[in-house]
Amino acid sequence: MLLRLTSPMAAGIALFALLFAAPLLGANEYYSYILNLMMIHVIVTVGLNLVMGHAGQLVFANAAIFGIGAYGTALLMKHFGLPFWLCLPLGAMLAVSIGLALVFPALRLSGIYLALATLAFAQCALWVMVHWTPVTFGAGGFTIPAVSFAPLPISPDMGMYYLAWAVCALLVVLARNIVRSRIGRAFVALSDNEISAQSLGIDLLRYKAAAFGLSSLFAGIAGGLFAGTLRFVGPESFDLHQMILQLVAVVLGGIGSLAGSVIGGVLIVVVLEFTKATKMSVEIVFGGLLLVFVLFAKGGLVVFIRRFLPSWNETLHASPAPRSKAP
Amino acid sequence: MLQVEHLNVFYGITEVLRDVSFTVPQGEIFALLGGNGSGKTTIINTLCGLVKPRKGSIRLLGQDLAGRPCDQMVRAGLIQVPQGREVFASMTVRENLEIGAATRPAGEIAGDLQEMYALFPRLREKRDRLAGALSGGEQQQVAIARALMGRPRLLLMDEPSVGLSPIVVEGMVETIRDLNRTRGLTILIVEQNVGVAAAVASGAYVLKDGEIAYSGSAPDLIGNPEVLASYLGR
Amino acid sequence: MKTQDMMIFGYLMATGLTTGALYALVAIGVVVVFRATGVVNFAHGEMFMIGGFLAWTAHVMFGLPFLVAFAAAVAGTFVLGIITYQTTFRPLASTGNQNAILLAMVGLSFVLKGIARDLWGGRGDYLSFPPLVSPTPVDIFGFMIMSQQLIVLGAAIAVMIGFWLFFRFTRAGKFMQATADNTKAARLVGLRVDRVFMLTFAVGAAIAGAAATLMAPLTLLYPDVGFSLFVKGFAAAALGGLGSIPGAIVGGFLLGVTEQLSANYIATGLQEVAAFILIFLVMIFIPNGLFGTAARRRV
Amino acid sequence: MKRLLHTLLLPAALFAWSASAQAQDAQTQGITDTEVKVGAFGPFGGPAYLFGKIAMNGIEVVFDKVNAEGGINGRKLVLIREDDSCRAEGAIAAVKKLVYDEKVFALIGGACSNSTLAARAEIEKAGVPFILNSATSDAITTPVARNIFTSQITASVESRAQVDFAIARGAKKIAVVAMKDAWGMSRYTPLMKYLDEKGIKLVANLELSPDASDATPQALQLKAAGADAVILLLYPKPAAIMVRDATKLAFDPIWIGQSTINDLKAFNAQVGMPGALKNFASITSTKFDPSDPAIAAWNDRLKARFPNDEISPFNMYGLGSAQVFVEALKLAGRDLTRDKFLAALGQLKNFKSDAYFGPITCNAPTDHQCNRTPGWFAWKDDKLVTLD
Repeated sequence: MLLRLTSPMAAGIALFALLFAAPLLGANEYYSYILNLMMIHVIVTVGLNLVMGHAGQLVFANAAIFGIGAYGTALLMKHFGLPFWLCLPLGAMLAVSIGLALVFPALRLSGIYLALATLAFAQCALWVMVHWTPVTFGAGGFTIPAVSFAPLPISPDMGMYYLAWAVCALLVVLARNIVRSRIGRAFVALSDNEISAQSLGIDLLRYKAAAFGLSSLFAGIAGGLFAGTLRFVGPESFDLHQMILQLVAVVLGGIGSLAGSVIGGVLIVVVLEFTKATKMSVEIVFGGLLLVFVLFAKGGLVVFIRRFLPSWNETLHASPAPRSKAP
Repeated sequence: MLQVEHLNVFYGITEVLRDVSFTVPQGEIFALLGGNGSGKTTIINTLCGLVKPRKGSIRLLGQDLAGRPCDQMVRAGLIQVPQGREVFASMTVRENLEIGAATRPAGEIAGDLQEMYALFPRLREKRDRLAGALSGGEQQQVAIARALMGRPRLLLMDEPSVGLSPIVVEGMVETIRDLNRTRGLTILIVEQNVGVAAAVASGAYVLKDGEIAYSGSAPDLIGNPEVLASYLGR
Repeated sequence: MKTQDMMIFGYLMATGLTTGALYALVAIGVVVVFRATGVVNFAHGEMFMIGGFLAWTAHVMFGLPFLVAFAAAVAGTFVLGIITYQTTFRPLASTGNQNAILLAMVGLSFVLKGIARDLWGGRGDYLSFPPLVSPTPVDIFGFMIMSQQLIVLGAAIAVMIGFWLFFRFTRAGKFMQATADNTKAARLVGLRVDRVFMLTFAVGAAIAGAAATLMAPLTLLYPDVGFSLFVKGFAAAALGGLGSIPGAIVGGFLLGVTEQLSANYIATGLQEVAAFILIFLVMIFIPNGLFGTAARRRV
Repeated sequence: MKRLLHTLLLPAALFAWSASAQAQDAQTQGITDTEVKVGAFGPFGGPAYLFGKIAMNGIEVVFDKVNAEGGINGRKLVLIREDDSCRAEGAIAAVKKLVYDEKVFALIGGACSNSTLAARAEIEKAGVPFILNSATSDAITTPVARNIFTSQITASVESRAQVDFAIARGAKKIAVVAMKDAWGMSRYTPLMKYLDEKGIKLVANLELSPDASDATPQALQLKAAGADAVILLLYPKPAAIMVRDATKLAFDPIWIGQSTINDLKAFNAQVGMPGALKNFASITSTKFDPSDPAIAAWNDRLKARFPNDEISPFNMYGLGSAQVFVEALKLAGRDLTRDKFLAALGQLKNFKSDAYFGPITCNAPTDHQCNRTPGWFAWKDDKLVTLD
């Protein structure tokens, strides 16, 4: 296999090598946990960027889909006592099937309409988590047992860490291949102009379904890992706060950039911890980041990186101007 | 009256007008002719401030207006009757006309309104109807009257005949002539319909690929089969 | 038993209409901005919230008369509307990228919420706003109605009429309407469209400020009040077709009544989610709202 | 492949080694001869900051006073605050940071039920002594974890007290209005269980959203059901709206609140109807309202130390728990270890704090819920009065 060792890829390999080594190099449990959350957010952000950046569909339901992945995984463990390795893919499948249902509004709506319709959907999903008590244990949430990695002689925490590491690396590679494939190019055509995309023979239903399905798959898997890492699932983890975290991650790194998604996913966790440590208002910091990046640094941090690293040769697929079509 | 010199306009990196110069004398009707994509509409839109030129000057009565925003162009007296009429469909005829005088003090409007009704009796009849519910010809009258409410020194008309039936076009040609004759209004008309241009204009320019390819008196130009064939695609 | 059922239904309708009037006011603000600019001001709820806190500061903290507080809230939110326009719409409008505008608005709404929390949040969990009138309920045809609710209903209608008059009879109102109707034509007649947009944002926000001052005694004030009211207002606006002010008013009343009826006859838990279900269903199945595009006619 | 397996196993091996090393230090982590590091976690902002930041202010003034008096056994108390934003992932991060990065000796805090419950497994695993001071969910302290105690009245104690109160007042038709969020459910579930035990059938069982600005449907249903006592599992704001809209309908049952409705003066203003609170009673875990002269000294310290934060009953949550902590620390003696501290805490008997209504008694190892005495407050003639 021929690998062109380009700069984003070299950086990616270095990052994942570092993440692999961090616990070995003596990162304490707090830092391991933070790194673990980072990897989970990288997965979510990469997925969200596929639908939001590449395919230009503004979806505000991703936090809820993330939650559905977490609930799906954890509830299967709780109700049926199934092992985690089985529940994780099943939970992700649940997230995908619900995420795919959002394709139907997305076929008729775009821009602000799609954003608000999916936001309403997300709030309904939260309501179900809170109110369907016999199944979801309601607003109080529930705990699940630590995930055992026997027969591997590894603690549950470290097991989750390296599982997240492996899944994250795998999904980033998968996303890279998708972006470069025909599907990826179709996404971009979609985001540029749906009507001309159709005239080019791009099947809207199929590619919108692909975009929503993929982002839901990423969010669902991340949700399952989140549940396994926290060993607690409650509805408030998937609310508006989670939504803005994910939006900021995408915009901070760079809309339509895979490398940007990785950077964004890592950075929001850092920024969140920093914000709390310095007693700043999380709302002002994250709202402000979103505002400032949308206004002044539309391409996100990757644009700066490209400016200073000429060898940074990732093609960006930021949709130039997805206009909202009337409903 | 209007002197345009060395006008260059770009859309992004594409040059759509290259070193365009022309004049429109006071009290005349001039026509800008050209095929699709020749740059006619760009000229009109530059004249009324929707598009900013990269280079060149636009002098109206000696004052250079190039690059000014729309509202200043309107105040200076360059007012457009847009292609496709663009009336305020959800507002009444009367409101359309009132908004035409947006750049002028509210107190001055009433007299002008009566004048417009005199000029276009149909509009008086339908003054409380929604402009969107009128026929194409009536909407064209609304659009012209709305522009006149701004007291133009030079009226710009972008393809006024598009989408209208031949009979309505005839009436409109009459109106244009009338405006010129009785009010001494200077008009620059952009047309693909050579017949309309021939009927109203005294002078004409032919645009091709963003450049003035031919200029002369309108009857000359339109009587010249070579010009028609090579520049207007007939 | 029959009469008691009637009684309950009557109460539900009465309360539904008063809360509906509030939703309608919020919805009008959303619609005014949407009609002109084609975007939904995601930070509209925060205009409401900050308007309420401004009124509280003037009225409760500084003891100024209610009307002064009302004016302060309206003026403050008017300025806030201008800030919203300058920070979100104006820099991004030329790109035509609605997604970017919406994201900027989401960012702004969080910033405003955070600022409000810093300024007013540290005084207990909710601030109470004294009612304007005697808190004793009044008896109307055998229904006990809170005087404050009547005031809200009356004032909401007054504000609606005020805005109708504004759009119908003032030049500024007509300019806003014309710009909403056809932006290109508005530009061609010499309107400074950017100014009109700014005014539109400001007026939309000012309506929220007025609504907040009227409602504060009923909703109480806390930094998160904005989002839930934005959602209600947006649901009402969507129901009415997003572009229609009469639609928004009818939508507001419908939502208010629907919430009450579904809470009473189906399950009390539905009260908080009814608006979301409504938005989702309306957006998918009747995106033009109950009145279709025909209702896009005038205010 | 073999190498890959080795690489995978290496961290595990290292981890196991480091864990055993930690276990040895753990007993004395955070202690030097001159200081004891204590971690507190809870929200600094957001709607629940009262249970977090404001309670922490209470802890801080107790520590300041102890330090000014020379500390405990020569050790000064150092409080390290962490923001958990009232979120599960935040609480786990905060606890891990305090335990493994700041290396504190013990924890005080836990504001929100859900986030604290999420962090329970982590706290239990770390073995760090933890005194819970705000969150009321029983699941945090039952089943008993060796190192987790609460000095706050738990939800089940309050729920039982609410029912008993209704019965004692002769109520025959009891109704419930509840919020179905995390906080509400932590009370709702034990309440239903206790009602079952008592064989009481509710005449109405309703929900009200925390954001509600109207409760007319609920009021109508309560009235139609003829409820004579209504148990409110509501935050002050929805509770105020509930009481207001019922009063509007001239419906005034016995209202039975719980410990979140502890500022009855503010609550009376929120209800805004004269006389609406004449049949209202609410539980308190603390002894005083902020204006009580009996705690003037503490209030002065709070005001001096935190001039920007208002004095609140929630300060008392921190104050009481800090006094419990200090008492146990004294009893644990000079050669302080976590085990000694936990043993001392587990045997606290009838400790009277300046904040809590009742005495603190921990019955380790079977029962770590150390506060079982709810007080009852009511609002009479514009004054807070204590009921018996």
